[in-house]
Amino acid sequence: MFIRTVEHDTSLDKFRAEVRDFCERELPSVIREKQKRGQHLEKHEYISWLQRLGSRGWNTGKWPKEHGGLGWEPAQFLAFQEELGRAGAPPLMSFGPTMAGPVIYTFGNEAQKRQHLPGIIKGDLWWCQGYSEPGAGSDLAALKTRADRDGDDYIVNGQKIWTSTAHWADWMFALVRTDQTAKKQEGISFILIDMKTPGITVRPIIGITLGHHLNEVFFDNVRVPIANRIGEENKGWTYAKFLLANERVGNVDVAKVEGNIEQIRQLMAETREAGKPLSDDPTFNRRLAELEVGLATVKALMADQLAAARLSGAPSLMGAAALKLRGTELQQGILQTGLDVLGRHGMVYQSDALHAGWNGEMIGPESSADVIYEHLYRRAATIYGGSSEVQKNIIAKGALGL
Amino acid sequence: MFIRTVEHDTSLDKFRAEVRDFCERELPSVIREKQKRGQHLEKHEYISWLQRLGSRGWNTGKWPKEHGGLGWEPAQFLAFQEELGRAGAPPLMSFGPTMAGPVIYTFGNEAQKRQHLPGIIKGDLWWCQGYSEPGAGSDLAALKTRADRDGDDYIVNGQKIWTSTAHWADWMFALVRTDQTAKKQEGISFILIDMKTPGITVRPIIGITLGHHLNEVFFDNVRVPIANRIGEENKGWTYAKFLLANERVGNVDVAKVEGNIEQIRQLMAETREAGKPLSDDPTFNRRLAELEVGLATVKALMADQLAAARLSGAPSLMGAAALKLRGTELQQGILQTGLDVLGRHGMVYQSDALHAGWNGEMIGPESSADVIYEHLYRRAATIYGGSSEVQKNIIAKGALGL
Amino acid sequence: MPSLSSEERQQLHDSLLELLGDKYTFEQWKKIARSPGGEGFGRAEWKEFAEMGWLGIALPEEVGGSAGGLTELGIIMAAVGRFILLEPFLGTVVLGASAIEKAGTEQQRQMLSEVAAGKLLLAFCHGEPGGGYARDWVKTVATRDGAGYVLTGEKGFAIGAHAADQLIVSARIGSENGPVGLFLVPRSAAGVALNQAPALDGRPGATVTLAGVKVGADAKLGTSDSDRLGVIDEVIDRGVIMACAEAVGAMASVTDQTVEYLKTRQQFGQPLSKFQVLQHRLVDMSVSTEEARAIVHAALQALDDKTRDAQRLVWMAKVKTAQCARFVGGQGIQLHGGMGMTDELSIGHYYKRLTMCETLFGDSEWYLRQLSLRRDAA
Amino acid sequence: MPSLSSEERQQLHDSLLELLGDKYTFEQWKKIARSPGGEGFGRAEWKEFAEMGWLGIALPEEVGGSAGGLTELGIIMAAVGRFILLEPFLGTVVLGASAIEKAGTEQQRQMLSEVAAGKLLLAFCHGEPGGGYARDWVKTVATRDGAGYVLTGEKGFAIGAHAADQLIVSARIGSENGPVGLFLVPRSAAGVALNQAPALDGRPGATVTLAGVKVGADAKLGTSDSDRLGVIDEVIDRGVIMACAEAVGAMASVTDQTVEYLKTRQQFGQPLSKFQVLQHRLVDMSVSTEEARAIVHAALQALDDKTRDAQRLVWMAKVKTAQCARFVGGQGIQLHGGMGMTDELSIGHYYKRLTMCETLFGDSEWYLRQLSLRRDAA
Repeated sequence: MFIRTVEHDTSLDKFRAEVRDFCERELPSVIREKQKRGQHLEKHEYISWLQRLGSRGWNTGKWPKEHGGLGWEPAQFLAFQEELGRAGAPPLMSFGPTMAGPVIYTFGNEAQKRQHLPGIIKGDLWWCQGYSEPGAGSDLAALKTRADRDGDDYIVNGQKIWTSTAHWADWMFALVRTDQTAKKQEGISFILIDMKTPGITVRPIIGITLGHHLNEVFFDNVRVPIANRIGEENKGWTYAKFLLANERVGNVDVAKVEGNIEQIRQLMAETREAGKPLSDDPTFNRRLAELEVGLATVKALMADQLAAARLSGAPSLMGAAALKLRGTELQQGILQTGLDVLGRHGMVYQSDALHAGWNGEMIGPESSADVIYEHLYRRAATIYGGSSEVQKNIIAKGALGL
Repeated sequence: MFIRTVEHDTSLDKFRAEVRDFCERELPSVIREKQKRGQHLEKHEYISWLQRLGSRGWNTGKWPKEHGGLGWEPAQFLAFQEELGRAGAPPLMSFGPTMAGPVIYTFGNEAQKRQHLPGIIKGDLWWCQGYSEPGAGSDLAALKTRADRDGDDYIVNGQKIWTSTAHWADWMFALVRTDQTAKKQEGISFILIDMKTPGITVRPIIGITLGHHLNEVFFDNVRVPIANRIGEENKGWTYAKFLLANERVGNVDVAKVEGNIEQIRQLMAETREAGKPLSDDPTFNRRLAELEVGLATVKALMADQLAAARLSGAPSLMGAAALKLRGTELQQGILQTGLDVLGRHGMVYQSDALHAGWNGEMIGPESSADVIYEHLYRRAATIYGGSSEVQKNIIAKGALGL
Repeated sequence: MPSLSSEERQQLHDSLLELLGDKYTFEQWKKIARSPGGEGFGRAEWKEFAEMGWLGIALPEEVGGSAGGLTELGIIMAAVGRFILLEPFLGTVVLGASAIEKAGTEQQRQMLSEVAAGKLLLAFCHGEPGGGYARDWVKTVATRDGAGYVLTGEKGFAIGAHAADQLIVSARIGSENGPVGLFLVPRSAAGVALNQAPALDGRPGATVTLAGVKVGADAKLGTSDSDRLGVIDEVIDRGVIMACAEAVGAMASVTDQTVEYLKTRQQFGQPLSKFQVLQHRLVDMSVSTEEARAIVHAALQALDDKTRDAQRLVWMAKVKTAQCARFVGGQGIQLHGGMGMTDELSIGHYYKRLTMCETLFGDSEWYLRQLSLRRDAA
Repeated sequence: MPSLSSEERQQLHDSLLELLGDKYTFEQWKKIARSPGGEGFGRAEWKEFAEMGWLGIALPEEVGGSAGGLTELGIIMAAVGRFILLEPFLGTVVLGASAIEKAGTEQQRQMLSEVAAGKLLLAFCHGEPGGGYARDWVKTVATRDGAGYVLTGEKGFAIGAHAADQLIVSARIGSENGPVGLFLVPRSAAGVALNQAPALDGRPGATVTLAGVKVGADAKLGTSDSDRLGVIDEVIDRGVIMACAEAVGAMASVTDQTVEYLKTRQQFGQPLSKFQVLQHRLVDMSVSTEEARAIVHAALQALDDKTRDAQRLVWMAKVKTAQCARFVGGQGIQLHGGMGMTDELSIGHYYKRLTMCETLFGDSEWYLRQLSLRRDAA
């Protein structure tokens, strides 16, 4: 209890100022404007910003220096995220820097590191995650997409689903079955797939948000060099779990959550009940206070996990699960509060307003469409990265020995 | 949906007046006074009141006329409970009228009816329930207390636990194992045991309330006439389940719940925060409103179950389970609110004040000790009569076919 | 209050489920909802509902209705919810018709026969920007203009306003401090401007700007100039309880769908329905649906019986139903996993509709506040 | 702020668990709590804790303390919670000592050496009837009497007041509008009347009536007559965070005990711990404990670092800890079934102590209100 010391680092003030200054100068006005309106970025807009961050090494600041990172302490990474959030910059991309990258530098060979890490560091390339399949959701290890050896290649056949931004991706890291006879966790390999390879079809899934974010990805005799396999054949499950722990910590973007709370506070100020702003309403203020308590708690849990990750190279599977549970519940709670405000404007959802060039007349506060989009999108927060139920199974088994 | 018609019966106004008038005249002032102060009744005080009710047949008003009841419609029974509650009368006793009685008149033989029903109707005799055992809690059917035939008697050996008011009881209805080899539900019989029989030892369990309400009951070669068995040998589980459905509906005493809300409302008025009564506090008023919504919902569910019981002789096992779940949650919610008020008085628990003759000085509102007692006692509401978890198992299997 | 017998209610219920189960499949639903350039609901379906007698169920016999009670209308709305029907029941049959019935002259009430026949669509345009859920916030003014009136003001978003023949608009008569009256305004009248937009659930509607809209003397519902806030209160209460009834039907469907899905979806070598945690979640969904059903039923009956506590029960039903709808809708998506997140499956649409029902006319917190402020009314 | 290294903290933690696990068994606990005519805690134990250096952990070295930070005191309070120690840590070491340290003169601060040595018991008597959780509600008056004062007023229930050597009493100096001062009042002083009673958790305490209690000039903490509400605020905040630390220890124990119980309790042919619903419940208990631990730790550190948001973090920690304590304590009983309901098992006593920690100095709703009222302080 209360044993670990997390140093209180005032030296970060200078770094914070540097990030602020950078955002001031480098954040393109079109992105700034879109972020402010909650509009969605085009891929090229996003990439142009990630490349600017990459020029400072900031996409991967928390990576160890030996792998091209800046070796940031947890506190510095949190400070970085906070400053980005305050500057209205887009959230960091996690597929490369948080998910693919650490697996590659921890388990990959030198050639793979040389090939892939620079692109992630520089922010040039877009990654996606090939985990879920139609028959393998909570039960991820039940995946069926197979990779059969043929000379120096694997021939990949099968299907992935719920693949976020696959339609933008240059590369996919994927789990495939390389041994059809082994026990389910033991026949899986972790491979990197160039999305331009013939035989890959990406089919959009329109979400309840009405947006296109998710995809189905079909593999029809797709040739992937065996050299693209990370680590040993049939040991992919180990790397997958390592990645999942990182993913789950990454699922909780504290700066984004903080930004959401600020957004809701703003909505309350802009919305009136019998002429008086909701920001005067004690019930709403109480809820806001409770959300702030939730945020402070998640930040405290996050600080622990980042410290653990620094000490042992990765967050603990249990700690990450707990953080993911509470972080995503908080996110949903915030966005539910937003929706409760918007009911007073008739719960209008002008999803077209999320795209640049829309010139309709907004009903209700400017951020309405963004808040509803986020609300709907984050219904999945307790599903993706392993559902809340799966997280609890993990903790029950791993931490409580049940 | 919304198909059944529950008739709106204004003819009850006269009956209500009759009950009010009766309570006015017949409720002994010592009971009235104790009830007002939340003090506990002695057995003889309780019995004297039940006998007065019995003189009108009101203990068993909802029983069918053919068995000595008054054949009340559900609405009349609810009205009766409400008027008792408002008059400050003690709650109805359930062991005889709600639990033992209906089993006896439904499954018992003529001799048993003649022997036992009049005592229940008149309110002369106190019953207790011999179900739970140390090794059989949620898994009630795992009970081990055995009854072996010896001539015209069973010889009962074993132990019951958590037996409410066993120390007051004249009779116990009990589940005992009469076939040691059958599957666990199939070797159980339902018998009536005279608590004065040699070999019975009642040992008090002091609860977290600091009160004596629960007991262990030990059976050491206790002779029970086979004639005291209800229905068939080894079919006791059927009668037990019938009784449990009645018990679960009875677990939710709507008048008592209504009285609790009134008590909390009073506590709020008597408690000040920086000089202002909590009854002016919007958060507490919001909670009160939410409790009232809960009460209205439970009443609506209850009306359904009573109507079902009238149509088919017993409430549905599923409906009773749902009612018990929500009714007990409501009860706990109300008493938690009471505790939240009492925190402002230092959460003092003068449990001695629950007994007549205490002449200390009360700290905080007069009902403090009663509210804390009830709060602690009702922690068990989601445990007794089948825990909430067991109720959900019942619904999952029985209603949803899972 | 006249109302059908239990047997007649059962027949009504059965005929709703039979016809809708047959014709209003989710495939059909998608076709109607996504019809390019469509109004977001089916005109042909509306006509058929009229022929079935559903639109006039609670209307007087003299205008072609069945003189049923609100309980019967509730049975219909529960079916509307069960199949997430897109047609304008709430705006036309519930709100619009009851405003005309309660406030209209004998002659105006003749319009109800067109409602029953499915030939007249209405929208109730009362709430205004800045008012939130407050029921007495009316800034729109109807100044006198000869025998008629000129209406000026802004009305908030109302589902179905884009397609209504007549808008029922509340406005203060004479000046901004005048009594509140209700006016029939043709959607096509000069000076009426609509900003059409979809709601969260995709259903189109519009905000309405009234820029000096001239209407005749007979546009005002009723003849007197007395304040109609009391009628508006009753109309909104009717909307509240019917949105609750709709939600109850939708919740029942979500629970059924989720039970079925978990029984078929295999994970870890067995159906998901075998996991106790998910079983208990389904139980909570089922019990929540049952709670809402019970209290909505009690409120419908209180309205039909005109008991003293009817309004309070309606508000309580709204609180409970909204809370249950939030839980059931959310868990419907959660337990469907990724499948719950696509626009192609019905579950997300139920979630959205439940969210609408939850917040229409005020959410649970708002009614809890009202209940605690008006405790003396208990 | 001086504080121990992680290694020293670990040693402190280990020594607490070792000694208490060995000596302060639940059987021993019952003996102390139920000792006829006893004070409700162990004098011998208190002496031993003093010898271990636990009472002076956060006191200055010059009075025999270890000059540790609040984080170290928090480690001790977590152990106090884990074993539901009955001794007066909160009243004496946390509240009483910090009041003297913050407000006392150099000479008065010498009393702290007696605290560290376990020879002086204190009670902080500040709250009054009618004040609720408000921190600035002081009606007790200290009128001047020569060089000294005469105290008149009533103080609400304070655990441990029955056994304290000195009561630290807040009172308005001069008149009912005067500045609030803090006074040392011997419990045995003439005019002090105690109404002794047990709290929910069975620990004795008392309300205090001061009927013209004469004290000397040196009874006032400090020499100036300036208002001490600021100090009182800090003292209460210290009480808040230490009650939270205590709750965290108690929650950890409840979770552990419940996990162990379910692993051994057989029902339906297998240990209860095999039921997924109960597994997830235990996970929620464990995660709740972890949440409280994390935010209490963050608040302790903020206090030690004297950061600007320290008070706000303390209040947030109280909100979260209270909510978690309610859940964990309640589920501890629920999952123990009937066993949770008896006075003979420890689980009910943990429940009661958690309830006390939850409400001492204000409950979660009260702090949520304060947080929302003072958002500008963020």
